[in-house]
Amino acid sequence: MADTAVKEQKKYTAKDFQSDQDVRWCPGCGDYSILAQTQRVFPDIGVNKKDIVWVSGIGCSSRFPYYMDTYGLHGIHGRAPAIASGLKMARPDLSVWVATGDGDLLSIGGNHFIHACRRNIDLKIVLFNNQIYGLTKGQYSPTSEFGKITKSSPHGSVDHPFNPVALALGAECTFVARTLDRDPKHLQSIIKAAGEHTGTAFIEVYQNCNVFNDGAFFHLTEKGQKEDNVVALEHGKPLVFGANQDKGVRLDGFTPKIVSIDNGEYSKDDLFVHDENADNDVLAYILSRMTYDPELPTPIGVFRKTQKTTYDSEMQNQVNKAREKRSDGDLDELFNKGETWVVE
Amino acid sequence: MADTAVKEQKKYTAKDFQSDQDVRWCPGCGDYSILAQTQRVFPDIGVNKKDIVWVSGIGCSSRFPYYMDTYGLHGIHGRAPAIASGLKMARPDLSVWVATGDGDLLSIGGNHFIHACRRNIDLKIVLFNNQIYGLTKGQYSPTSEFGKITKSSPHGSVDHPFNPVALALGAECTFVARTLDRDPKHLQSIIKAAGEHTGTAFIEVYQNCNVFNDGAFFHLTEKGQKEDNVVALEHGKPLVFGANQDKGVRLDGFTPKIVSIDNGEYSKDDLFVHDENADNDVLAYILSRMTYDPELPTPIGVFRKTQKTTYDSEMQNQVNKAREKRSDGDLDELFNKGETWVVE
Amino acid sequence: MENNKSTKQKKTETLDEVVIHFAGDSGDGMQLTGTQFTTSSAIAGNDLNTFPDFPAEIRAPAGTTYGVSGFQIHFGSRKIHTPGDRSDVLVAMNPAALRVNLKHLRDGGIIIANNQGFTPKNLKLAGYEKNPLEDGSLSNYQVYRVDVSKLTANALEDLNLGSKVVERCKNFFALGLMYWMYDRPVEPTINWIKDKFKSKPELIEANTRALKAGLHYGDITEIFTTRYEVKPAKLEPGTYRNITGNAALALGFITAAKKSELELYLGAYPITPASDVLHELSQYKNFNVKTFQAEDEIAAITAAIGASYGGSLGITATSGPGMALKMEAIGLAVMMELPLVIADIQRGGPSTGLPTKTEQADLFQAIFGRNSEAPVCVLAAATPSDCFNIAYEASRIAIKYMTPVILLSDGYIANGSEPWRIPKAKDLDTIPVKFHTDPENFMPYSRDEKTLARPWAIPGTPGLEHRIGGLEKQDLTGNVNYEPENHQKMVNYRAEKIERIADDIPDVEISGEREGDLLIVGWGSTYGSITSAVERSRAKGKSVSQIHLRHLNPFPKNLGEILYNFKKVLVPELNMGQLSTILRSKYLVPAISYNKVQGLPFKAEELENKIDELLRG
Amino acid sequence: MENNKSTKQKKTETLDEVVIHFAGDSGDGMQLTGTQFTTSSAIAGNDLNTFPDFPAEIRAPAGTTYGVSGFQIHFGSRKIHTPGDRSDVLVAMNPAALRVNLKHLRDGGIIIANNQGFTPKNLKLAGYEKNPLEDGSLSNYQVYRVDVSKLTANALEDLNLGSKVVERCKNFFALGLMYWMYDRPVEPTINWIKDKFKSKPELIEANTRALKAGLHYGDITEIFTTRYEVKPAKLEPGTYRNITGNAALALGFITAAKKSELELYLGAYPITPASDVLHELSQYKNFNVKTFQAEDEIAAITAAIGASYGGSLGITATSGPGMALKMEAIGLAVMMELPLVIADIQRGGPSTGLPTKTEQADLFQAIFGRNSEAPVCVLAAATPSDCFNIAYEASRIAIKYMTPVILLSDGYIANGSEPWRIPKAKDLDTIPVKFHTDPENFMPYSRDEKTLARPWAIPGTPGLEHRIGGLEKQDLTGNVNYEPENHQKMVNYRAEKIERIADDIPDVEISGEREGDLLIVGWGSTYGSITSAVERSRAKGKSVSQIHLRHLNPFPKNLGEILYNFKKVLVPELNMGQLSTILRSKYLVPAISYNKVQGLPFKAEELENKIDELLRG
Ligand SMILES: Cc1ncc(C[n+]2csc(CCOP(=O)(O)OP(=O)(O)O)c2C)c(N)n1
Ligand SMILES: Cc1ncc(C[n+]2csc(CCOP(=O)(O)OP(=O)(O)O)c2C)c(N)n1
Ligand code: SF4
Ligand code: SF4
Ligand SMILES: [Mg+2]
Ligand SMILES: [Mg+2]
Repeated sequence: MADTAVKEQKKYTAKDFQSDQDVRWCPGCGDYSILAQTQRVFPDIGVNKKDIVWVSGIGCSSRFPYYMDTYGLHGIHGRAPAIASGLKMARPDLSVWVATGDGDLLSIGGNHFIHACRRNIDLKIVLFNNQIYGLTKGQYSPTSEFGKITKSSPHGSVDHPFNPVALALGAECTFVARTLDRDPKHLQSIIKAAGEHTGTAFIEVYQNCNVFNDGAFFHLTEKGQKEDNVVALEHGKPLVFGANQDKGVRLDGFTPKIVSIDNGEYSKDDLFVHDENADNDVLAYILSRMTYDPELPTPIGVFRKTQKTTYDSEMQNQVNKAREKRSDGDLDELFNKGETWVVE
Repeated sequence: MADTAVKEQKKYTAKDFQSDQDVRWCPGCGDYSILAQTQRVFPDIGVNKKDIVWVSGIGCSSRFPYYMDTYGLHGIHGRAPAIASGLKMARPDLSVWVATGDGDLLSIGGNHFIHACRRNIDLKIVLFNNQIYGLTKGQYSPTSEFGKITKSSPHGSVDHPFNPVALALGAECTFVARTLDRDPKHLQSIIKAAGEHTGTAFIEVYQNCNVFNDGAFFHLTEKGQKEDNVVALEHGKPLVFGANQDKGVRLDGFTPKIVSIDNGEYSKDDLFVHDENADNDVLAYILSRMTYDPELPTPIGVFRKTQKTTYDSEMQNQVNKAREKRSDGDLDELFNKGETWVVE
Repeated sequence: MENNKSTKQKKTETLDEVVIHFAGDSGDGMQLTGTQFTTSSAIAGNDLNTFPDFPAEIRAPAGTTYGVSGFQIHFGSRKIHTPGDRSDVLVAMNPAALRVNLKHLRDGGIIIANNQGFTPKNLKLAGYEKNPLEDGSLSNYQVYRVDVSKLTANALEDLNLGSKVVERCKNFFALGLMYWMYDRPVEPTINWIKDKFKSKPELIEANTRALKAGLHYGDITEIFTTRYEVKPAKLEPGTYRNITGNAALALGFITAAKKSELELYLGAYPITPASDVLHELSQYKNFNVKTFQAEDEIAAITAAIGASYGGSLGITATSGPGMALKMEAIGLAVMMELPLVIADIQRGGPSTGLPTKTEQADLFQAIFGRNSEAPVCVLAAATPSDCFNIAYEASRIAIKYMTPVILLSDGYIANGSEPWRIPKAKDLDTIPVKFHTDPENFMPYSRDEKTLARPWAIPGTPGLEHRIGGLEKQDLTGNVNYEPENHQKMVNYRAEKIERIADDIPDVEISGEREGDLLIVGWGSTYGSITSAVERSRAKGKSVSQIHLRHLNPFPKNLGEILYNFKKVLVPELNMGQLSTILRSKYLVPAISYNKVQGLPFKAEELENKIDELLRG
Repeated sequence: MENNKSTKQKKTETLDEVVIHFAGDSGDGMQLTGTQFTTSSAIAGNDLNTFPDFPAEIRAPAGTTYGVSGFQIHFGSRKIHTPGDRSDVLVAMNPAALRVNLKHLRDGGIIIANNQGFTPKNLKLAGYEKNPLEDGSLSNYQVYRVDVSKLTANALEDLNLGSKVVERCKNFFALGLMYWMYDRPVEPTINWIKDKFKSKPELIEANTRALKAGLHYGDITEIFTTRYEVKPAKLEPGTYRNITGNAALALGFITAAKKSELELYLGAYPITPASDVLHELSQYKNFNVKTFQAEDEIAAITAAIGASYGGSLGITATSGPGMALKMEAIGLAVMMELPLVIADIQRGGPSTGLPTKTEQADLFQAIFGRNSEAPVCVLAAATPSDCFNIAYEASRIAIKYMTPVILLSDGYIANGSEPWRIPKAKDLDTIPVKFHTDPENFMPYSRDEKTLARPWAIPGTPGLEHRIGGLEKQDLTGNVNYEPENHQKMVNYRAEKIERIADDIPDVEISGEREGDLLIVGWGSTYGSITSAVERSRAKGKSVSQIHLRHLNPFPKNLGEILYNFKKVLVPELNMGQLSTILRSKYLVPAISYNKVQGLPFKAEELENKIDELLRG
């Protein structure tokens, strides 16, 4: 990302990232916060505006690029990771971000998503997970809970949901994180962390759709509830949570269990200590499985962060090497390859 | 599967499952063994021929249905899981099997695959993983190793491969197994186990493509090599392997390590004990991550097996309930729903 | 019965037809108001036609022009074919509603404006510098400024409801006022309110009071001096209900399934304006209907193919971009010769285009949009209620000919509604289905002599185990076959099978003389506009006839003959000339295209002008 | 130089043209044999045309009919347009090869049969009850039974090679014999062997010996009494190489990229017969070419769109089923107005169809196969070497007009080959590209007055940050816009932009008189067959002219005028009449279709007969 570093002295402000377009989400939509936090933190990612591209698919969330005063491409439903991949391969110098929804990325776009992860192409994928199809007015999505009643499932959906973090891990993603629309600081820090990662960075943002799925995450975002339901992952730190930081997560075999750390039985030292860049992703996977468990707090933060060659840079390397090693593209030589003969 | 049980007294033999079509794979192809073992073990799965359907996509492997004397549908590239899903939803009484390749299932068909897993629809998916595109004559596939030189990657592929077992687990698959084309007994047992599972059953079969990727799995299948490179998973048993059954796998934290069990330092009791139906899939996930590790033996067998409501049966239940509860489809009532008026 | 008769003496004028446009913020309940007015008008015996005008945004900020939600109803004592070119009355709850819809109000038309909606903030949001109700800019219209919000609040004063709740009742006030003005029965709406708010008696009271307040306001106040009467239309006797195209489509499919004794299986992925087909059908599980919300359009259609293979009536519903994704799979169904109905509810394009607007530009895609020679039957619905017939017809053909059938509808008729004369189930034909069961000499690709259909042999049938797929099949056996002659034979069969459907569909009916100066050829949702325009032109004595195609591939057999009997042929389409291209090619007639690609239906007026021009020139 | 002159006196006959078909098992090296014969004939100065005939199976069991691999070469002293309708010589290494190819051998043609291949087992596999070499069934032909395997073994006896290795040299024996018979230079092949087996001297020796043994066998043995001479053709002077269509396509794209100074980006998913475009291009990374093997066709094209957006020349290559999957994305490129070339190497369909066979039935799909009004430019290559030109032309138009261009080729010319006169790089035009950089009044959807192209403003350019996408755009600003008039305007612009390309392409050239009884209109790979048939008919004195379209949308401007000058217009196509449909519609001419959908090219003979029939009737 060195070549895209801001060269001018001028430091951006959030305002520099606001485009001239009217923001047209429903009043109260969680997307506003994601936009605001992104605009706030983007001056810190150290990339020149001209070198940033936001690519999206279709959905409420996919309108995001219109509102960022960077380059933007509002694609077709589900294909943002593929469009962004092509762009990044062609232009490894750019900082390429994907804004997408749970329908866009995980329903129609699921394949492009897992392949982007597998290839470790240097994209930042921000999933606005509202567990619903917003733009098409309220059908259940692949992250909606089993039994959900919506327009398309009047008797309750019989679909089991994906666990996006587990899916990303299973697909070899090198940076996997989760955050909340209503936790601005945390959201900012995660966006920044993704920006700093080289390789596919996946951020799941729990986002409130106040029109079609209001309150889906209130237990994780509202005062009085969130304290007991969320555990923030911090690298090298034990998993502590609770209003008074009095609870922790401990491993029983491979099964996380909640323990009290204020009644003397357990202390912080007994807890599961988070390690973002463990040798393998098993630890992250165990954390991912806490997600839908009603007994356990939901982890937010960076689940995993690891280094691996990226697709775009390896591809560029091959081109560079070929150009060094072999004649740099002489057409006549190319045309005359192989058996030729002369007619006089 | 009760309604599809063989009703006649007659017990099938392998021959009953051989269709009248010439088998047209290359001489020496691993697909022959998969076919033979399937035909051998199908008499034991207890389903009437008329109630079995093999669905496939496109690829060498996808020719499989032609050779089974059951119902068969040779679909289009990548869509077998979706076709099979529709069939199974419409006809929960049938036993629906999918024959597919690593390109078919994991490249173009990746999305349908992970969604089938997530929904836990009662399909048996048999992946013929030869780590290559056979039918299109030898391009690398999403399971080919990094750096592989093929027609489409003359300078070596820069794609990191999927780990199909990890991917299936991350996508919530309820039955995940791996076996080898050249281990007929094991292959048969795994097919049988899949047939007995209710829900999405995924079998990865390592298959030799002797034309375009010969020997890809010889270290796992050939005498003198396989003993040290394969560990067979057996429910409730410790992970022991080696020519003399003198080695085992032990967990160091979450990291599997090889230990000797004949030099007195460790015994079988110290080893990782396999549990197919553990509470969660973390154990299976740890095993899946042994796959590409050159230091560790590759596990074969059933990684995971768990029960969850299936999509097709829940869907049928909703229909049944609606028919019990509400008038069973009276058209006149339907037409006259809501506000009506009479013109005389 | 609640008496809606004036106590004071006011003038009553009789009108043949009226167009009212209700418009306000998304949250103002205009769709509900329009629907209630529709029901009431239907019960009053009028013929009618309606169209909702949703904003593209889910819920835009209040007061913005792009957040305006509207509902237009056209009712009359004669046959009504469209929601109306221009409105006679515009009910505008705020300035944005006025701004957006004024251009469609006829000169001299009535504006009912909610005074309280015209706040400085709202005026600014709508882009008005001055209040148009005050600056004289509306002098061409009859403007009525009504304190809708305030009067509603007054009426509910003693109920002690929150101000938000009170505000939400104001649409019933406006509705009441319109009921007074057009002398509509109020009882249906009162009953509706009672049913809707069963569990909330305070809302029953509030809404009923608001409705009556509006009604009495018209009666009492001095500002309205005229009431209008629109006599009942002469309609075919029967029981009617109002129905949208998408709802009619759903009922048509259920009926076809029931009449063929098949299970109905819908594979669908949500997309505007097709999602309602999924929503509707998912409610009717008691009809042995299974609906699958797939991961994408490809899964939706391939799952439907799987279901058809299993012996269900497999269908799928989508719109343009989703349709494009289904083309490869349609080819598979063509090759496997299985019944399948693909409903394409067209919308504005290309690409994502104008998702909430209408267009009829997928005809080429439907007929030609697949790799290689993959002919399918293509049908199109003409009106909202015709969607019922066309769904049934598409299913019938799909089953009888073992073929995919593409059914074209569009956003205009999908969301629009009109009265539907409810059929009696027993009067509808059954669709005979015979699964093949005889293992003796079973040939998966043998053919019915007449239809060329192959047998439908479903899994579970003893002795018929066989394999089919997307590779070219050998005649009779269905085995994979690459031989040149066989391929030609099968290509011919597949083409011929579709051609033969022409023997099984009615001749197209001509409205007007059988020969003359001008023939108008239409298809799809333009039926209403064309019919109105032709009626008006004929009333003026012009030699204009009309045919409307519901079968687009193959065409009715008498089409060519009709075309040759006219001096000129005009093909009006909401595209750049797609049917016209096909007609010109097939019949070598110099058909003239008249095109409009604006996301909007034709106005009858536009067509009338075009007709005049052609008959002049 | 190795002297290939006969020592004995044998008769020499001079021929204008010859067709040889080499056929054997997949493992028999027939492709190699054919390629070598091709090179040698080219060096001998003949014009030529070749076609490989791969089995559909990857590697079928030895001896089966479906495992037969063939290679046909047509060479002559005059202009050669096709690989030949019928062969003059059939080299059959086993009975299956004979069985499959006999029907294409002309009456009286020569059969060279490898005696050792005609084992009882092989005869049975090929479905012969008796040995056809012995039962008199081949009496219509000149049959030469040669102990190819045995004689090869004899020649290599003292080399101590394994029998498998020896067996694998037998194709060189057959090649040598053919070299003798048609007096071809052997040196090129000897050099090739030397180079190929550089590291295996024993194989150099073995293959060279086998080759010479074949050569000498012809000379010495009594059974061959005649040699044939095919004089050099009059070809345009220059340096030539033999090239397949797919290789030419790859070179054309590289050239366009180089001449426009753009990076070439191919997004592709393997599919027969398009995969070779990917294989070829992936070798040329030193030309700043990036190739991406995507997860599917949709990812392939959308990645190419992303690359074009980033300032590369984005292209994709596929065949029918993959093409169907790309349609939605092409619509996006139409809306975003970015350069993009989509190469469709057509194959037999519908659905998976006949993947290894040829067809030209994707024209409809290319022109019409998208949702809504999404016009693109469509071009088609006429011959293998024309693929070079058409790739360059497609790129030029895509860049200049900021539009997707669909390029149609097919399995026949993709795998077929012909001599290509190698251009000099410096003689080729550059393709000017100017990325927009000026932030002053930047409007992403402003337009070039002449081409209507919008500016190409790529990320990384300071001050041009802007957003584009698939929703309808406002004129000039490119902002999302749903207004009716704007939509119509943009629809018109997109249509007009494609129409204007007609100003920028050459008139179609007519071969023959400018008016007359019959005009043949062709497109794509049928060029060779049509040309041969027309030449023959004209030689017979018939009034037949020919035009061949490489630009299919828009058409060359002079097309209509030409069509009207002929009494009859015949459109031969390897589909059910697709171009014919479009011509009839656009020009209202009663074009007559002549169709063949058998996975095979036309025979010149078939067309000649059709011409006769039309001129008779
Ligand atoms: C090919 C295609 N299929 C379907 C659609 C309709 N569609 C638009 S957005 C969407 C899903 C939106 O859900 P999500 O991605 O969760 O985004 P949200 O609106 O919730 O932010 C769908 C189904 C489309 N535009 N294109
Ligand atoms: C839509 C589409 N794209 C591409 C192809 C070409 N194609 C056929 S099979 C195949 C991949 C085969 O690989 P795999 O699934 O691993 O099967 P294998 O042949 O190795 O058994 C491809 C790319 C096709 N038939 N259809
Ligand atoms: S529908 Fe939901 S997700 Fe979409 S803008 Fe409205 S609140 Fe946000
Ligand atoms: S190409 Fe490979 S996978 Fe295909 S049939 Fe041959 S050996 Fe088997
Ligand atoms: Mg969502
Ligand atoms: Mg494979």
